[in-house]
Formats: sequence, C-alpha cells, structure tokens
Amino acid sequence: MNNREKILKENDYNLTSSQYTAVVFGTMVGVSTISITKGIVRYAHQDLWISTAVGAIFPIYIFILTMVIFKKSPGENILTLNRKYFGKFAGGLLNLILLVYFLITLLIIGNTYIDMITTFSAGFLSPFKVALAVFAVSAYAASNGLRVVAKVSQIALYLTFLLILPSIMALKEAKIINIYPVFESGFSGIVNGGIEAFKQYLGIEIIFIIYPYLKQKDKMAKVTVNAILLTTLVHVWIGFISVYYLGSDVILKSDWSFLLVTESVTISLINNFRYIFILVWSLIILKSISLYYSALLFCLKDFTSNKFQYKILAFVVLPLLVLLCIEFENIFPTEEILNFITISYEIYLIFLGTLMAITVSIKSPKEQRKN
Amino acid sequence: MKRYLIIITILLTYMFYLYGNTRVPIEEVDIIVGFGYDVMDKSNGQIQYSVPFNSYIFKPNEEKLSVTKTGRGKNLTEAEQDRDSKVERKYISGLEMVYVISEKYAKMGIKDLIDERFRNTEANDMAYVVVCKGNSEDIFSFQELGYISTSDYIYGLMKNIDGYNFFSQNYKLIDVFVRMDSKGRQVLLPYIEISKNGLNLTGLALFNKDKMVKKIDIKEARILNLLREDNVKGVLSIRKDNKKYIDFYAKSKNRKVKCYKENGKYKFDINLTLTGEIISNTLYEDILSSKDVKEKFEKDMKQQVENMCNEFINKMQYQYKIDCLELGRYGAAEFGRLKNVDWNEIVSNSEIKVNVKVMVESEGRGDY
Amino acid sequence: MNKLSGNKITPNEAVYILIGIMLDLNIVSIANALVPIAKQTSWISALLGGVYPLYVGILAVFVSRKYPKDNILTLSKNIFGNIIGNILNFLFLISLMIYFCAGLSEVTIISRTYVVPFLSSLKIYVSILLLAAYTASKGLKTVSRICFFNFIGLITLIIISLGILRNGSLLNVSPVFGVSLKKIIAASRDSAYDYALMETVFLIYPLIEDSKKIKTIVLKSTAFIVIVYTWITFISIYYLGIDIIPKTIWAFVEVSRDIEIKNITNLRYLVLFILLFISIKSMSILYYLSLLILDNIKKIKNKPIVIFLIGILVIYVCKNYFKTLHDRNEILEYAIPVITIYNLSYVSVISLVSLLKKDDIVGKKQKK
Amino acid sequence: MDSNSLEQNINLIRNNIGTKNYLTVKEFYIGKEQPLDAAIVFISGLVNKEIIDRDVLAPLMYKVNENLTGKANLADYLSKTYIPMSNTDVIEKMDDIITMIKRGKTAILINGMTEAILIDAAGGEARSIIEPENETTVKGARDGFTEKLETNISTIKRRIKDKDLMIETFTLGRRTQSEVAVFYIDSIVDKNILNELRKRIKAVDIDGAISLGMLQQYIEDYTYTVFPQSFTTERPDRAVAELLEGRIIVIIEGYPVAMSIPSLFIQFFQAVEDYNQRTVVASFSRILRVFAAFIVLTLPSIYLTLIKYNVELIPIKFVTPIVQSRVGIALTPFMEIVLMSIIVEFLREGGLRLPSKIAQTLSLVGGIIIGDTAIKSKIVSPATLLIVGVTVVATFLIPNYDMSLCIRILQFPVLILANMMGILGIAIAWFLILAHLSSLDSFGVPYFEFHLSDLKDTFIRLLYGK
Amino acid sequence: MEKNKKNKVMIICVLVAVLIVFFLEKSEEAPNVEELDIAVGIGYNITEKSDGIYYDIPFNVYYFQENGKTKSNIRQGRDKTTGQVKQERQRESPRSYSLGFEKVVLIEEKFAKYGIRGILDVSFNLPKFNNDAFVFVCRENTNEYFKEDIMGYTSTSDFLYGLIKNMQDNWFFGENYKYKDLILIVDSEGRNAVLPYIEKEKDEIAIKGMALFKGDKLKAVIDINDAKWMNILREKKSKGLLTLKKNSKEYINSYSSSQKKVKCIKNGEECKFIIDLDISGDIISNTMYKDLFSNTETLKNFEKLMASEIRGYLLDFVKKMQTDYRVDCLELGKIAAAKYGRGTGVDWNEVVCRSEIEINVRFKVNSVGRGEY
Repeated sequence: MNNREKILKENDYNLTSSQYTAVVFGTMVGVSTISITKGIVRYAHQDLWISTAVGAIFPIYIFILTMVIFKKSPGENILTLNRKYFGKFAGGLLNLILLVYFLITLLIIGNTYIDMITTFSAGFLSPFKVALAVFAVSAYAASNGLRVVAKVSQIALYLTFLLILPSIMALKEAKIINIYPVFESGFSGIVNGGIEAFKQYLGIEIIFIIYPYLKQKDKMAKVTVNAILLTTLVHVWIGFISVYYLGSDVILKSDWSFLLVTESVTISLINNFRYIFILVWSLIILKSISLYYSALLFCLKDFTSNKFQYKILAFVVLPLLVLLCIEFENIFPTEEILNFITISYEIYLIFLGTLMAITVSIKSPKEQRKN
Repeated sequence: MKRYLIIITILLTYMFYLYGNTRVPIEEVDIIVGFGYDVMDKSNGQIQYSVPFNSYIFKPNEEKLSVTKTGRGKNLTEAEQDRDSKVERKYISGLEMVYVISEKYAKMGIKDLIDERFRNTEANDMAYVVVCKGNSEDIFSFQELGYISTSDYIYGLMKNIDGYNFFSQNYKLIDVFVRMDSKGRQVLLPYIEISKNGLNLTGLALFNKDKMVKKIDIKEARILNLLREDNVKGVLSIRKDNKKYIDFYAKSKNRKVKCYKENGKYKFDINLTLTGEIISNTLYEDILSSKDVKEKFEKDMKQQVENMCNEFINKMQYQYKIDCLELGRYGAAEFGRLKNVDWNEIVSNSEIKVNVKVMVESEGRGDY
Repeated sequence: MNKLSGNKITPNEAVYILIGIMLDLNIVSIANALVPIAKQTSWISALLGGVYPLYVGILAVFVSRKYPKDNILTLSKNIFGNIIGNILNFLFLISLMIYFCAGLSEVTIISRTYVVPFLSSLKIYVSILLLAAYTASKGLKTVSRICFFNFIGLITLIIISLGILRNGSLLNVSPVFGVSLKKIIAASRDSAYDYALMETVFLIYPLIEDSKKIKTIVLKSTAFIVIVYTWITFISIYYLGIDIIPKTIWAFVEVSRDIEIKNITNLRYLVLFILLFISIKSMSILYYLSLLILDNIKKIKNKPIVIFLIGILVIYVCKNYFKTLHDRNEILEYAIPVITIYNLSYVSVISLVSLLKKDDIVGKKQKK
Repeated sequence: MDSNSLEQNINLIRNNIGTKNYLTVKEFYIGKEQPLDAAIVFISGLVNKEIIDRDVLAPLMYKVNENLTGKANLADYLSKTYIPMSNTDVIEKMDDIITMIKRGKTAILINGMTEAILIDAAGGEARSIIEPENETTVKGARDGFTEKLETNISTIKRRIKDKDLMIETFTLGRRTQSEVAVFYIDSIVDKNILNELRKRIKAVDIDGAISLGMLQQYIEDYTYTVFPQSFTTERPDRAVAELLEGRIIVIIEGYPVAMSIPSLFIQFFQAVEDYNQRTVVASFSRILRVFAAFIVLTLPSIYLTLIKYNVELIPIKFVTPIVQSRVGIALTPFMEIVLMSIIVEFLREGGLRLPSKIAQTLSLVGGIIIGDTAIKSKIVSPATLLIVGVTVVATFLIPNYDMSLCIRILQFPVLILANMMGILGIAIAWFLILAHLSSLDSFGVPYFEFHLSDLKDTFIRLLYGK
Repeated sequence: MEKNKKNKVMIICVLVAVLIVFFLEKSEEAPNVEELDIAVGIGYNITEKSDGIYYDIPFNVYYFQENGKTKSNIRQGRDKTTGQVKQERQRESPRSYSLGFEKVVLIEEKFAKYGIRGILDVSFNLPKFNNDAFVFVCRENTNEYFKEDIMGYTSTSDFLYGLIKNMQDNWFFGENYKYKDLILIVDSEGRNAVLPYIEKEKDEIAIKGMALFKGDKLKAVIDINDAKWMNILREKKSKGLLTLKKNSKEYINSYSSSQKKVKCIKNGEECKFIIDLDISGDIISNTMYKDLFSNTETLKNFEKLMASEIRGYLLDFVKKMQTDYRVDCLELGKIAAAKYGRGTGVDWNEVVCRSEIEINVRFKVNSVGRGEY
C-alpha cells in the first residue's frame, strides 16, 4: 500500500463536522419521513406535530449514552468495545444482532422505495430491476468508504430542504383553524404519539459506530445536537403543514400525506411539482440506503474479523440483498411483524447503549478479563 | 479483479436492456381532458353506470379534434373497464381538466368515485369538479363556438368563475378530498346546465357528506358564497326603481367567525368586511365629493347585505337543515374534534349573527 | 471641459429644483379645484394665484442678499433662540411631511385607477419611497439633474397638449368675463394652494454657487410655473367645458387621454409615464428637504436609519389617514389652508425681522 | 557603481537579474598597449544582435588603437569617439543600470570604470501597426496602437507637435515593472484632475499590472456600478481628439489600448467617423445610437406591460395581429422574452470565442433555425421574436463594447420590474437609472450631465466651419 | 468598519421588507391578452317586464382560433341593473373580457327614449373604457345586428365602423358621434346630442337617418334627407353630394364641401341667428346645361340657382325643427350661451325655437371635372 493509498485510507475515516451532521441527519430523515403522520395521527389527531417533537427524546437519550462511552474510549466504536468487554463470543453475538438489524432496515427502505417508484412513475420497470440498480449503486458508494457517503449525504441534506421549502407556500392557501383546538387529545394522546414517533428517529444508532471517526473530537456534542435539532425541525414542520393544510381527518386516510401537500403547491414555472419531487426524493433515498449499507459493511468487517477488504464484502453481500428484497413480501408479509421488529429493536438499542455505558464507566479496561 | 468487474457490468446492462419497455412516445396518444360520471336506471329497475371521457385526438395536419367515448357497467369499476376496452389507442390520464358528475349520480353519493380518485396516484388533484343537469354525455357532446372540446369551455368557465358572483376557486378535486370527510365541513360544487343561449352556470350543488342534497339557484348561491368563502368578488346593488340604482363591486376580506356557547346554546358571530368600488350609480347625488353621502351609502349597503344574509340563514336553518356555511368547522376547532357530534343539527338550531362592514375604496375616474 | 462642480448647484439647476418643488401631481386636479368657483375664467385665477410664490421669492431675494450663507433655519434659531427656533423649524418640517404624504397618496390613487389596478397600495408606497430615498441619499446634485429631466418631461407634456386644440372649441371658454371679479379672486386663493412650498427657496439659496443670481432664478421659475398652470386650466376648460369638469376627479388626465396622432396611436402611455415620473421626482425632493431640515435641527449621525424611519412614518400615515380619496380630501381641506398661512407667516416674519435688524444677527452670534 | 572591478560588477548584475535569465556577457580586451578588460552585458531576447556586433563590438575591438589606461572619465570619452550609435548615455547608479538592462538595453563595463555606457539597441519581435479590429472606420486613418510603448508614443508624438504635450512615465507592479505613459497637453488639462490621477497611480501596488483593464479597476471611483468608468480606444486619432479636448491619455506597456480620463457617459456614444462625416449625417447617426440604447432598455418591457397589464393601451390596429400571433402559446410573455434574450446571448457569446469562419455559421444557424422552429412549435409567438430581434440588432449600434455589454445587462432588471409592476415598474426603473447615472462622477467631473449650452457636441455635432 | 456593518444591516432589512411586501401578499393575477375576450361592440337594450325594466347588454366579442381565423361571438347578460348584468354575463363567458377596444356602441330606440344617462356613467367608473367608439341608435334589438355575419367583415361592428366613415364623405356627416363626444355634449349647456340611426331590413343594415336627443332622452328621429340639411347647418366643415334636379333626366350632381359661420344678435328678449354658409363644389355629372364650363354666364346663374335651391331646403328644415321637433339640434344654444353668460338657468331650446334664424348661402363651383361628355 504505497504512500498515496495510506493517506487515502487514513483520512478516509475522519469526517469534518458538517459531514458528520449530514450523516446523522441522513440516517434519520429517510424514506419514512413523508409518511411520519400515518402512525401518529391515530393517537394525537391534530396535535401530531407536538408528538413528533416529543419523539425526539429517543435520539437525545441515545446521544447521551454515546457521549458517556465517547468520554471513556474515543478510539474504538461499539463493535470493538463489545468484543473487548463482553469477550469474543458474547460481544460477537451482540454485534450480530446489530448486523441483522441493519440488513432488515436496508430491505425495508429498498422495498418502500420500489413501491413508490412503481406506483408513481416508472411503472414499466420490474421490482427486480429497480432493486438491482439501487443496491448496486449504493454498494459501489459504500465500498469506497465512509467519506464518500458523507459527501453524498451533505448534498442530500440541501436537497431535503429544497423539497421542504415549497410547502411553505401552502401556508397561504389553507386556514389556521385546522390545528385548533390544540392539546385536545390530552397528555396521554401526545405521549402515545411520541412513542409512536420514536420509529421516525431510528437511524440515530449509527453514531454508535461512527463516533470515533469525527476529526475535531471536541466538537462531538455540538455536531450531533445540531443533527438532532435539524431532524426534529423537519419532522415537526412536516407534521404541522400536513395538519394545517389537510386537516386531521384526511391524514387518517392517506399514506403519503406530505405528497398531497406538495402536489397542491403549483409553482408558476412547473405546473406539476410531482416530477421534481420523485427525482429529488430518489437521490435522498439512495443516500440513506448507501449509509445503511456502509453501517452494514462495518458490522460485516467486524463479524469476519477484518479478513476481507470493504470492496469484496460489498459485492459479496449485494446479490443476497437483492434476493431478500424481492422476497420481502413473503418474509415480512404483514404490517404487524414489521412493527414488532422495529419496537423490539428500539428496546434492544436502549438496552445495549445503557449496558455499554455502565460497563465502560465501572470497569476499567486494564483489569478486563476474558470470560 | 478488474476484468471480472467489467464482465459483470456488461452482463447487467444487457439484461436491463433486454426487457425493453412498452412506453409509447407522446404523439400517438390521445390526452383525456374530461371525465364524466352518469347513472341511468335500466328497464329492469337496476342502475347502470356510464362513464364517458372527452379526449383530444392529434391529426397529422395539426387539426385538433375532440371525441367522447363512454363505458357502461353495473358498477363504477366495471363501467371503467368497459370504457378502456373500447379505446383502440393508448391514452394518458393525469392531464384532465374537468370532472363532470351528473345530478342523479351526485344524489346517489360520490363516495366510490372520490375513493377511486384518491387512491389512483395519476389523478390530477387540481382538476375542477362540476355537477351538471342531465347526463354528462350530453354536456360533452355540446358544441361551443370557438372551443374544440367542451372540457376546455368548462375549464375556462371555472377558471374565471371567481371574477363575479362571489365564487372562489375551491372547487378542485383536492378541495373535495379535504372537505368531504372533515369534521364540520361540506362539499359545495358549481352546477351547470345547457340553457337556450349555451352552457352556463346556474347555481351551486350542496352536499351532505358525500350525497348531493340540494341545488341552490344563482341568486341564493351569491349570498351563500359571500357568507362562506374568503377573498371573493361580486356585484351588490341597491335598486330603488328602474332608473335609480347603484352597483357596488365588492371584494370580501377573510371573514372572522367567533363561536361560543351561552347558557347551553351555541352562538356564531360572522364578521364580513366588503371593500370595493362603485361601478354605476344613479341613486346617490355627488357621492364623489361629500363624505356623508358616501357614509350614507355604506350604511344602506350594510343594511341590505345583512338583511339578505339573515334571510338566507333562516332558510338554511329551517328548510335545508344543513350547515352549508362551514360553521361546524369553527365549532369543531373551538369545542374539540374528537367528540363525534353532528354539526348540521347543532348549527341548524344555533343563533347566527352576521355583522357586515362596507368600505368604498375608489370611485373610478368620476361620477356622471 | 465643464469645470469641477462641488456640492454647490448652478443657477440653472436651482431653477429646475424650484420648478420641481412647486409642480406636483396637482397639475392634474387644478382645473377641478378652480372651475366650480370661477367657472370658465378659472384660468385667470390660476394666473393670479402666481402672486403668492412671487411674494415669497422677492422676500427670499432680499434675505439672501443680506445673509447669503445661512438658510432660514439658522436665521430662525438666531432670532427666536434655539428652542423656539427649532420648534418653528419642526412645524415647517411637518408642513413638508403633510405635502409628502398627500403627494404619495395622490400618485398611488391615480396609478391604481389608471395604470396598475392589480397592485396593492402598499407595494406602490414601498417602491416609490425606496426610489426617493435612493435619490435623496445621493445628494443635491443628483436631485437637481432628475429635476432637469422632469423639466424636459413637462415641456413634452405641454407640447403634446397642444394637439388637443383641434378637438375642443373656443366657445367653452367664452364668455371670458362672464364671472364676477369676487369669484375670480376667491378661486385664485384656492389656486395659491397649488403654488405651495415656494418657501423652500429659503433652504436652497445658500447652496447655490453665486447667490447674486437668486433674483433671476426666482423670476424664471415662478414665470414658468404660472404659465404651466394657466395653460393646463385653460386647455382643460377649452376641451371639456365647465359642465363636464366637475364630473371628473382629474380633469387633465381625461384631456390627455383623448390626444391622438392622426387617430391611430394615442399618447396615453407616454402621458401616464411622465405623470409618474413627475410625482416620483417631487417625492425625492421632499425627502431630501426633510433630511436637510432634520439635519439642521439635530446632527444626524447615521443617515440610513433616519431615511428608513421617515419612510416608515410616511407609509404609516398614508396607510391609515390617506387611504381613500375621501379621507385625503377631508384632511387636506382642513390642513392645507392652515399650512399655507403658517408657512407664509413663518417666512415673512423671519425675513422681516432679519432685514430690519441693523446689526448682523448672525455675525453677533459668532463674535460672542 | 561602488566598486570598479569588472568581475564584481558583472556578478552583481547577474545575481540581481536572476541566474536563469538568458543574461549574455561578452568579454573582450580594449586598447593597444595595456589592453583593459571590458565586457558587454545584455538580455539576449530583447536585443537586436546585428546592431551590437556591427556598431558596438566592431569599433571597440578593432578601432581602438590607443592606450586607455589612466584616461579620465573614460566612459564619456569612449561613447563620444568610438560608439557611432545615436542614443547612448552614461549611468552611474547600479539599480538604474539593472532596470535599463531589463528594459532591453546593453551595458558596456570596463575594468576600473565606475560608470557604465548604456546603448539602446532594443530589438526583438513586435507586432507591426495594423488597423484595430473592433473600431474600424470607413474614411478614417488605418493605424492603431501596438504592444510596444515606444511605437505608441511615436504615433501620438507624430500627430501632436505642440511643445505643451507632456508625457510622464510611471513603473507599475512589483513583478512586471511595466511602464505606464501618461499624456496630457499642459495648457488645456485641468491640474487637480492630473494630481488626482498621479496620486491614484502611485497608490496602486500590485505585483503584476498585466492589462489596462486591471489598472482601470484600481483607479476608478465607483466599483459597484455597471456603467464603464473609463473610455478606451485603440485608435490614435481618437486618442488625439480626446487629448485636444483636455483629457488625459494613459497607455500601459504591452497593451495596445489607450484609456482617456475623465470619461463621460456621452463619450461612449460618439463613434470615430462622426468627426469626418458631414454634420447632418453625423448628428443623425449619433441620435440614432442613443435612441437604440433607449430601445434596448425599454422596448421589451413596454411590449410586456402592453400584453399583460394595460391591454387597453394597445393601439386599436395592432390588437388583432398581436393577439392572433399569441393564441395557443405555451410560455407566459415574461418567460418568452427572457428565454429568447438568453438564447441570443448564448449565440453571441458563443460566436465571440469561435474563429470567425465558424462564428458566422453559428449565428446563421442560431438565428434562423432556432427562431423559426420556436415559432413553429408554438413555444414563442412571432410578435415576441420580432421584439427580441429588434432589441438584439439595437445593441449592435452602440460603438463602445463595454457600454453595449452594460446596456445588455441592464435590460433584464428593467424587464423584471416591468413584469412585477407594469408601467409603474418601467417608470421606476428609468428613474433609478437616471438617478444612478447622475450620482456618478469620474475624477470629480459629473458623469452624466447636460447643459443646454453645450448640447452642441453631445447629441448633435455642430458645423466646424461656422 | 462599524458604519459599513450598520449599512449592511440596513440593506438586509430593507430587502426583507421588500420581499415580504412583494411576494407574500396575495396579489391579483392579471390574465394575458390572448386569454381575454376582446369586446368590439356593445349593445344596450331594455325589455319591459312585470317586475320592472330589465337591461340587456350583449357584447360582440372576437375569439381567435389556432388556425389564424378570427370570428365574432355574442356574450349576453340580462338583469335589472347594469352592474348585475356584468355579473350575469360572467356566468356564461369562459374568459374575462377586456374593455378598451370597443369600436361601436348600439343603443336600441326604446332604450334611447328611456334615457341614456346610465350608459355614460360606465366610462367614468371603468378607467379602461375606450371612449372612441361610434354610437348608433338602432330600431330593433341589438342582438339582431350582432348576429348578422357580413361577408368580408369579422363582425358587424367593423362593418358599422366602416359605414359611418364613408357617410362622412357623402352625407355631410361630422365625425363627433363618438362616445367621448356624447359625454361632452349631453350635459353641457346649450348643446344637444345627435346620433346616426340605423335600421335592418332583410339582413341589410344601413343608416336611415339621425336621432335627435334632448338632454339624455331621444326626442325625434329624422330621415336621411332632413339629416343632410341638418348636418350642413350643424357641422363646421362637412362634405357631401348636392343635386339640382329639374326633372328625372336633367340634373346636376356636385360633390361639395360646406363651411359654416354663425353670428348671434340679441334684440330684447329674443335673439336672432345669422348662419352664412359658403359651399364649394365640383360638378361630377351634368345633364342640364350644355355649355356649363365654357360660358361663365351659365355658370354664374347656375350657382345662383343652386344657392337659392339649397337655401330653400335649409329654411324648410329650420322651420320643421322649430315647430315639430322643438329641439335645438344646430348647436345655436351653445353660441348664445357663450355670448350671454352661462349658468343662468335659461332653457336654450326654447330660446332657439322662438328665435328667428336667417340663412344666407353662397355656392361656388371650383372645378368641373375632366371635361364635358
């Protein structure tokens, strides 16, 4: 590995602060953002935008855990720590669960994207072709290391805001009374909605893996808080504008309520906003898939204990992913199974984080013993 | 390693191309500009759905033509399949301008129609929805001078509807989605019919939930619109006798509705502000120079508009028994949306007070 | 090569500025003000109205001979002491501001009726004030050059209005002396209101290069303005006749609408363009003068902030008190006579006192 | 020079000019009995070798047959007797010598002599005088400025023989040390403008003054304005005309353009042939140019307001044809005009960079095909195309390239204002332009000023004879 | 530097204010010219109904087809007040219409009798109204005229626009029958409006006479010949055809233009008007005199004969005006008012009808055409 590759390898993994925020923002704001209102509206009706804010507790809690771990061992991520503290076998098992989760999220994102694309515009393409194209591209991106994916997610950050801004024009059309009466669904409604909203903030767990790779180590707190704030802002705005424009009854019925809002905003130049929306949205989805893909590669590398290079791992796992994605219907046929998996995964994450935070603060690595 | 990669990519691209695609470029396709929904009761008492559509056909010598094709069937989906089978060329839906629903269909309820449109992502939410007298097929076959297809004519009619008669622009498909099932809101669509001097707008079709309940004629529709919509424009006039009258082109600002409960009885206050200019005046002498003549006119106009509104409200509360002014929406916002309460009934026996403020902006260039 | 010019303005430019100050959009409505009283001989009363600026001008000539270096503000401070002097100057500033708001609301109402009915009045206020602020902030040289272009615009307007001589008839103007002298004098008092703001010559004469030329400047500008006003009243009566003028609000615009070249193109576009140009020019002059006075009362540290505040104040006043033609006329009917009397007395008292005082009051101040 | 030893001086010069700088040193002996060491030093690229060999080396090496040791002020004596060249001078200070050598002069050094004889045998290739491309005239002179400063100075000197013609030179830029020549006629010029200019040129300290454009930017008063602040011309007769009017001409070495200070707005509309054509024709074409500038700014916006807002002001006869041509057009009028103007800008910019043969075809293809197809495909209405076409042609009328660029740019803000506010927008745009112009001044002289008295040379050119 | 920063802040907040004012405010969106109906002709009719008078104001509208042809269509509206008519008409017109291109305004005779003050108000309240349209009074309902599809003309309004233009050349018509002249004349002292009167028999439209107005009501309709004499007396300068007929075969036609001067003398209560006309004509056809152009003698007495003939006709008309029509349609009131003061409340119609009007005519032949056949 001559000098150039060494430097490449070296700064491949330390990200600038803005890239880091983009990555954290990128994992949280993904395919489910345009349909965040679906789950929450059952509980919190027209106050769903408050419960999306309440939902932000989950990422903040995960962030606190990471800060505790980061204080103790800034060098290694959670995968190596697992192995170090809980021994090879137990640590490996915990990492395996993480790996399986990333695999499942990849499949969920891929599948929802395929549904959307086939219904909206590319009706003639078969699911296989779409899956193949999507995963091949993100495999290529992920295989070139975290830095490339970080740059892509930076661009995607600006694109996301490009999509959100036109909905401000919808403020002019409708009336403020669709939101009234506020707090009507009471404290319990909002909290249930908040728990339901945890699902939207899934993706924060990537900071467990990539926290060692930030260049200015001292900026860690500021950068992650920025990302969380941005995500909450986006989620609250989408919730607010959907209720403001459509009213809570219509949201109950439609899957992608935010699309209804953006579609009604006709800009004088382009009479149909949908075409641009699909184009820009695909870019954002590809970004989140390649993010999860690189997280998956981290776990795989740890699982196969550093035998293979990233490039090989990426293209080995590609056909498996495409196959699983097509068979997605029969692996997770009903909605309930998916919900169950996501909820159980939330609990697992909280458990893993707290466990690691406690063990790191109590046990000093020196007298770590093999068990 | 490099060589394997290249071979794989070539293989993939070839497979991609192999499947080919069946998309047809735009010229050989007709564009649908209008959908119609009719209902006819057949001889044996059953109901037959007929769904015509009006589309452009592009001829090579650039002469655009419009043609109407209909499909019939026992229910909506069957009728639509029958219609698709009759079409020999590929057609694009998604650019339609107008949905014409016949009165009979509307009276039976448009739930299934709206549901189909809501689910189908290719539906154009910004197309106008209109209720017509008789069958929409006759509407489509009506030939208007200078217009290729009737849908163009209706689209033009609807686009300029907000110039007068206090109509607004909330008669699009997305407005129907939003209004049909929301708490305390009613769907209200323009009513068109073919009269002796051509196709024109003769009133409003009032819906309760998804069924059309009443056709309101144009004179009453003006008052209803004035009370219900915001930022609408229309002409109000005071007429003493054939020669002495004054016309006031009024623009209404956002109406303010306050809803409160007094000793168990619901009360609604509607505040309207009308600003505008005088377009013809032979009633008031030199309204131009003296301020008190202008104030006198403003007082008279306020009185007249309030009388008209109260008259309509009584009719609404006792005859129609439907909250067609969307007061239920403000009630729901005030007293909570979750309790399933029938706002029509509440509004029908609540006490509604209308308060109008008239301001004359400018008198054009002078007063003859 | 024209020589370097500092901040001082040449005598010619001073004439253009004076014309610019006195000639606002009231050229359009002067006929409407005078005809009800003096019927068909109101052009003579417009002529007589010129006495008022002449009187003020002559006063200025004498005062500038004695105190070429200081304008009326410093004089009033020296005579009445700092506090009272400042109060008087402030009142003078308020009279300027009222003319400012009156002018701004006039141009908005005219442009909204004739030219841009689709713009809201706030948009017009903001755009014109921004422009006036920009010109005022660039100093007296720029303002004087803008006045020069307006002078050319005015001349084109007069030449164009010659074209209407063909259509009207001399009979409308005769019998010339059919109206009693008392009425003519009464009308000339009204026309004096249109010759307002000649007092500002006292503010400008220190800034002129060689203040010996002040006499010619005053005579030239008053002569030109008297000619313009008389000609416009004459042509309005000549074309419209005294029965139609009371029916219109802005007589001269009606006249200019019917000017045609070989009845193909009408010059409406050009006339409206010139009128807009004139009004923006007078806005920027008033803006500059109010800055001058404020600067004299209390040194302005940060100019942009003051400009911004004046703009906000003017918009607030225009939006609430000068909204429609009625409110505007009502206020002006009361305010303008008061202002003219105040200005007249303010100027004449100060100039008389400063002329009669033997010793040089300003010099005394420095000596102490 | 401080020391009189030849070796030291040569080394000093060599280090100062830089080792890798083609410095040629020719050493030879001079004098009969006790020959003195002598050397010629010059930069090979800038010097004409034959002259040196024939007029300098030959006489010094062959003709000197006397003993020169111990002769007083040897350099002066040598240059007077043995060197038959015209301009030779004797310089004592070392850094002058070095700057001269950099300028292409050759130095003769003799051991034991503290001065050096400098001979101007500048050679090197330079472009010959040809007619400038962008400012061609029908009847005017055919010569133009060249890159070499000396030739420019000579062309101007040949035209003005008056003794008051002063030329001041400044060196500019730390690295390029390029020479800047400032011409003015002492009796006419306004002294404080001159002092102001001197102050500003001295204040400029940049490392390379490559072009006159850069110099313009540094010494102009207002940086944030679209209007060009200084008038440039490539024709000497135009520069001389400016000089006679009392202006100052600045020419920089290596840049074939002269800049005249202070420059007024009207200058940019005066073309060269105005001065040698008959008065009526000249004043007609000058008024035409100003009218063309007005057309470029306002015609599209008037068309836009007529179609969109004040429909009733369209003259009756034009209504049916205009509306006829606009039926079924996809784009809104504003978009149409902007789109077509941008396409025309593409064509023009594209044409500018390409070699002239391809440029013609490009504009041909662009003009006809794009225009025609746009109408056929009903994206743009013929009326709009006509208006945009007229505007484009009008921009070619403005003689000065900078001014035509500025007017082309100004066209779009006026259009946007017209689209927002109709006629009021145009009135505001024109008021803003006039106010901005009248607030500018170049070196104290008002930029945009009309006095009825001196109208004679601004808009119309009065007779010379009378 | 501090001042610079403050300026930046200032510029930013001014920019923000401008953005808010110009973009967030809901502004009316103006349609382009091709989305508008160009109203070329307006008709005013009234129909008597039980519950009051209904105004029926149709517009003769251009519509433009893609293949380049323009056709005309009618947009109707009927209601009790003119403002409501605008609202009714919008119910059936797919485009908003733009005023400003009217060429012709037709007023039904019934409406004219009822009083046209209501129409004149429109031009003042609508700044866009273009008051250069020619006004006609027509016998039948105006729809009859607009329906007519005349060869070679896109709409009847163009046809009428052309018709009035050539009437000015042969029937001594003036050109101030425009809407703006109507505004100037109707309410000004001592003047009465006069409008061309058109009729339609078996789809052939022609100007059949003149309608005389008193104030804003139609007083009388005179046929085309009387109209000719009235025009000569009324218009300052007019051109037309005069014939001297001995019998059906022998007649002289002269294409002549007349100049009018009026003097008014006040004797006591009454006033006396002296109208002198000098008419110069070119002979275009002559079958009466053989040697007209060669012999000055015949020329002289032809001129005398012609002058007396014209004077006779004019005096008949004036008497008819003073007795039957009792309205001053020769603008004599205006001259009297100009001489004896305005606003004195005198009804100039009465004064003119009582006054004594003396006419002297001078006829001169200036050219006799190319030769005698």
